[in-house]
Amino acid sequence: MKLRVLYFARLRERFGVAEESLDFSGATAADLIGQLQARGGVWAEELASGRAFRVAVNQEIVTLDAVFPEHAEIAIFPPVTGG
Amino acid sequence: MKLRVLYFARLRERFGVAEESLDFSGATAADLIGQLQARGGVWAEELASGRAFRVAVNQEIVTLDAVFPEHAEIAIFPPVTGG
Amino acid sequence: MKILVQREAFDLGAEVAAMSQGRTDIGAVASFVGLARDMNEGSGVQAMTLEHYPGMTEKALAALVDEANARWPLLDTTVIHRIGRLLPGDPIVLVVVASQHRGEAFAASEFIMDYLKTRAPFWKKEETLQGERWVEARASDDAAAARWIEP
Amino acid sequence: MKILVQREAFDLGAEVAAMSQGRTDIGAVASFVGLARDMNEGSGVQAMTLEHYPGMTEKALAALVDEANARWPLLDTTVIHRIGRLLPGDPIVLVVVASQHRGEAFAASEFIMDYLKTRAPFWKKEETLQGERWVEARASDDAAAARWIEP
Repeated sequence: MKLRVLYFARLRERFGVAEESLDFSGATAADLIGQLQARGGVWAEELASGRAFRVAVNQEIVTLDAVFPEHAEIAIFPPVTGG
Repeated sequence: MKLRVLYFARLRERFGVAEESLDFSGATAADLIGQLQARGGVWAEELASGRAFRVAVNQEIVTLDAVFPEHAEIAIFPPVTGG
Repeated sequence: MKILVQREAFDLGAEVAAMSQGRTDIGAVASFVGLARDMNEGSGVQAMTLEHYPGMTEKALAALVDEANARWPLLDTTVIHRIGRLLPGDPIVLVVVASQHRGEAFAASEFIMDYLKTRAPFWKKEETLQGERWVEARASDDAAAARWIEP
Repeated sequence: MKILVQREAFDLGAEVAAMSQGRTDIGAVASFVGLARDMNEGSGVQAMTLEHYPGMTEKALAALVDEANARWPLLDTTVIHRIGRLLPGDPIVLVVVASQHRGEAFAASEFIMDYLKTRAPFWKKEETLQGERWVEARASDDAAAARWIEP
């Protein structure tokens, strides 16, 4: 399926992309993270297991076992630091 | 010794006096309360053991065993209800 | 530290602005405003009158703030308590606490209010349809203050 | 409930006045203002820029307030969070909670701030003499939020 993926803050800067559309054949957030890690470089580095990042599906933070619905808006970002 | 005694709020109204000067031959707050209770009527009623009231000496709340210094300003009042 | 006992209303925004004006070290300002309600103990309140013990009041409020400063690293504190006749909706008391981090500001403002409720010599008399009545001290206020007693 | 994400400054006094205007059932209004400090992690901060996730931010803030309402009997809540570039001393975030009694207002305002710090999609980038840096999430914020998890 097609996914729209947004990146914010430090991850947006490191990846050099704020938003992309990608083909995704997996099912879960963990599958997407694996697909992005396979790009190597900063992708492998920032999304390595043990690194702190968050995944949101349709604007709600989820755990890595979350299954993506069709046409989902996915976002990947660092732990939040507002307030 | 001479004591200046102030009364506030419900006690001021019930005793019908805001301030008085009295001769005191005791030593502690408990002695003063005993002397006032001996007046009978509302004094005996409001200052009976088990009734909630506070005694302040020179503008600090004390316990009944507190010894009065010379020329002390004493105040007797109900539990506070501000804020 | 700023402590006032006054008949006039206070201005929350102005007090917080005065506290933080020109400073860049404050990260958190917690405020509390207590207001007169139209209802208490199940019956309507048309007005209330606040009596206090002049002289002791200011000392007691300063002692509360001193104790808060001893417990937490605070940058500034303001306490304003009104006296006299107030109507439902009127503000009664203001507490503002500034600190570097939010935990201290929250804790100290709640601490000051809890101690004020049990230690500062103010008394409320309410006007109701059934006549006037002195507000009785609440066990819940004693319990709230007791939470802060250190073991 | 009022939730705003905006570049402009907010007016604490006006927000509290708007909330209590014409009401006589509010007994307590607790407020919190978070400000940009000139110092963080031991080095000087000259400015900061707040980025957020438009769309999710408003939802996340509304969810925090909904959860506060489920936990405490609140009368009204306002949350305003600024975005964009801010200087030391500038206010960043405002939380105002009104309730009948003070305990709920204090608890809910602190709860909302603690959850906001860990759940609302804002990120701070600081400008220091050593260059720009993204603020790292704090373990102390996770710990503060964890206090509210019910057993």
